[in-house]
Amino acid sequence: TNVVPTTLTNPEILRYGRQMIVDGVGLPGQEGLKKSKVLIVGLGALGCPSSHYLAAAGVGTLGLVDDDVVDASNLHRQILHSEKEIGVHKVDSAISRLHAVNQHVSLIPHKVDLNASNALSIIQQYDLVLDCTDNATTRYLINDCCVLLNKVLVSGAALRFEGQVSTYNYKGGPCYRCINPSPPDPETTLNCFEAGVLGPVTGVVGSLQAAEAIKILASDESAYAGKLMLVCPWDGIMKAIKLRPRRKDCVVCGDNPTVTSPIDYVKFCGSGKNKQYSNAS
Amino acid sequence: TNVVPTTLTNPEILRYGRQMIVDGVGLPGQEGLKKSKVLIVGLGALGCPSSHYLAAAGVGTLGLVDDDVVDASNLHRQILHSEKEIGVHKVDSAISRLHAVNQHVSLIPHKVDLNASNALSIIQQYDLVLDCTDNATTRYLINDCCVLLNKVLVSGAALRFEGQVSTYNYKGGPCYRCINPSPPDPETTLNCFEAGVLGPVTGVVGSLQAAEAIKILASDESAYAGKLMLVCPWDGIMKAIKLRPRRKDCVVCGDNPTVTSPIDYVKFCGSGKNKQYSNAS
Amino acid sequence: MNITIELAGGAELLFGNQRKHEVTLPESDKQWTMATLLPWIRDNLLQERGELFMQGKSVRPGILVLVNDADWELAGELDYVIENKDNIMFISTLHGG
Amino acid sequence: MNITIELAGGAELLFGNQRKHEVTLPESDKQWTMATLLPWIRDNLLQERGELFMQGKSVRPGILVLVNDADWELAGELDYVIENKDNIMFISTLHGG
Ligand SMILES: [Zn+2]
Ligand SMILES: [Zn+2]
Repeated sequence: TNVVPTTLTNPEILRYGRQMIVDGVGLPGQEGLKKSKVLIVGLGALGCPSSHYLAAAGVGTLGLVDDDVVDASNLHRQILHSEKEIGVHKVDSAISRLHAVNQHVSLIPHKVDLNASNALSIIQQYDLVLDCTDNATTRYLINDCCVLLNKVLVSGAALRFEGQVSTYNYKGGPCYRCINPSPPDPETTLNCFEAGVLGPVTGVVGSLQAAEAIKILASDESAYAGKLMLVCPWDGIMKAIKLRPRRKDCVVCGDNPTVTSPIDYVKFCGSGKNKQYSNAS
Repeated sequence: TNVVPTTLTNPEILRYGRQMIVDGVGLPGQEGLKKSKVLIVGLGALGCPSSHYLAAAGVGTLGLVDDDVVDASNLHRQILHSEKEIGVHKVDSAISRLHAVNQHVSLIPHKVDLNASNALSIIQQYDLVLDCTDNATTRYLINDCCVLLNKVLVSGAALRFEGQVSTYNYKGGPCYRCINPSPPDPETTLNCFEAGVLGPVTGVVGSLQAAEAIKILASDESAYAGKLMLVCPWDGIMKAIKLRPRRKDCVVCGDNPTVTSPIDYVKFCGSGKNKQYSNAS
Repeated sequence: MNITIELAGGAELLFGNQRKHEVTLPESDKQWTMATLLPWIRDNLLQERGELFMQGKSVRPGILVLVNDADWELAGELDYVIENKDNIMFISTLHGG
Repeated sequence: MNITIELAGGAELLFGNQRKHEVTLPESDKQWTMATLLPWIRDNLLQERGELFMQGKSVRPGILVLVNDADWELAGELDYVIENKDNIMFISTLHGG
């Protein structure tokens, strides 16, 4: 029986017990998760493990953004989807699996391609955003909207056999543009379609994103803000890199921002989400 | 159409395409995965993500060892199992989910508690073993059997908000006993039942184990042999630690081994798998 | 001499749940080695019973010692001579999963 | 002076797919700085077109430079004076997911 008034039911306490006894979570932390709303942008290789662990952990509301259907070539890494979801919309597949994992979580579909005209209105409904996308254009869009709306952004990326994770716009910390002020020339960018990616590497990255989201929502502290977590499981290399602070001259989060609403990101990056980038060499 | 003779069908090549184009995998690597047999000992927090990514990657045969049923308190981390598997045997639940993810994989149930009388006969059927267990007694058992049978062991562990991964007995490298010659006094050992664990931390560890297994089976090289991979997502710390080489005086893998068959591990560790260890302080 | 002591895997629970300690070792005529550092840590930083950290002259089974992110066995274990700015880490081997 | 050059995130593809290069810099009257090191790397290690690595005096957008596991911005970027045994890392920012 509960002696402290709480919004958690007994079945919930039983379910989350093993994580609630971890220092930094506890009953207040679990309640923090329950009242939080997290937006997962992209239900591919990073969105699948991150949304799974966040649903399993009892985050109250998960928003799920994608506009794609499940393909056989996704299955080696996009672990919410199974064979019978081939051809099914990724949001529908994700909702089905996440609901089966945890009926207590509210799952909000956003079956759209996030773009400059819808991003602000979607993101503003949430407390925290996970960037689980696969192209630079969308990453700049998400970053700018998070800065404009004062939302914390936990960003992951993976390619071939390595991954990178950081938390942007956290309590005065740097944003994505502070670290990457100029987008790379699309001529020099590899992407998953060309370069491939190992499933478990995306599992590491998505899980790291989920761990950070839980920490922020449960304990009001960040582990990765101001750091770049680098994992290269194939080479047995792992590092936590110290990053620069927020740039005072950053065009979106600096002292005199010039970006005050979403811009034309396709033009800015020199490419859309077209995955047919040419190789670096 | 295939111009190189291969055991892979066209649907398989389509499915695994995104990982096959990663350097070090390729068609030979994918065929290597297909003919491999991996034993996953423990279908809990580490066994779930690792077996999922290995099945998804097209490992030909997965052996699944556990003797437990799914409990509600498992769901925050044991991601193969969903709510409707509460009360179902973990092996059955895993087989159901893994088969849905990849029908091409042979899934072999071992509904047993691994112990000194069954371990050798089970392990000898496989090429590689993943230690996804939760107690020291079984870890020493698995290690010794792998040394005795000359099997590579990819071992993961997680507790609270951190994890450790290494590969033992790889091409003359150290074994688990080389690093941990004496088991800790059970009076001083925490375990998941007491100390708790965060779901995504186990996702990181299990995914790292799967990545290493794929590397070994696809490219005949190891990333973690002789290293201890440390992840502490909660503190934003990640390190790859260089470990000692194989100890010539190791009692099981050294030049004059005294352990030539499984011993009484309960007696050796001073405890069984009873999860009711007393706390460190 | 200034060194950093790090704890992980639960070993930090023996040291007031603090994972990182910046330490200035007292001046000494003799060099500081791991053999002299361990008892100093036990007597000055440890907040639990001594036998939860040390056994005889070394650390108790279940604790792995690292010097600058490498196994101390590679550095000579107890004979290793401590240098300024060294990072000495004590990690409890995890068994959970 | 001996330094280690590391590549990651795909940047290694510009350097013969080799992720780690142990380098001995030639003797010089002037100090080696990042400003002089970058063109040296371009002229001596790079195996692709120069503009895939550098743009003007710096690295091209999309490459993050680290000095001893920290963002080079913290070390003064191009003005940083290289020291013996430094680890200089070039990481391509990943966008995939
Ligand atoms: Zn900024
Ligand atoms: Zn050994």
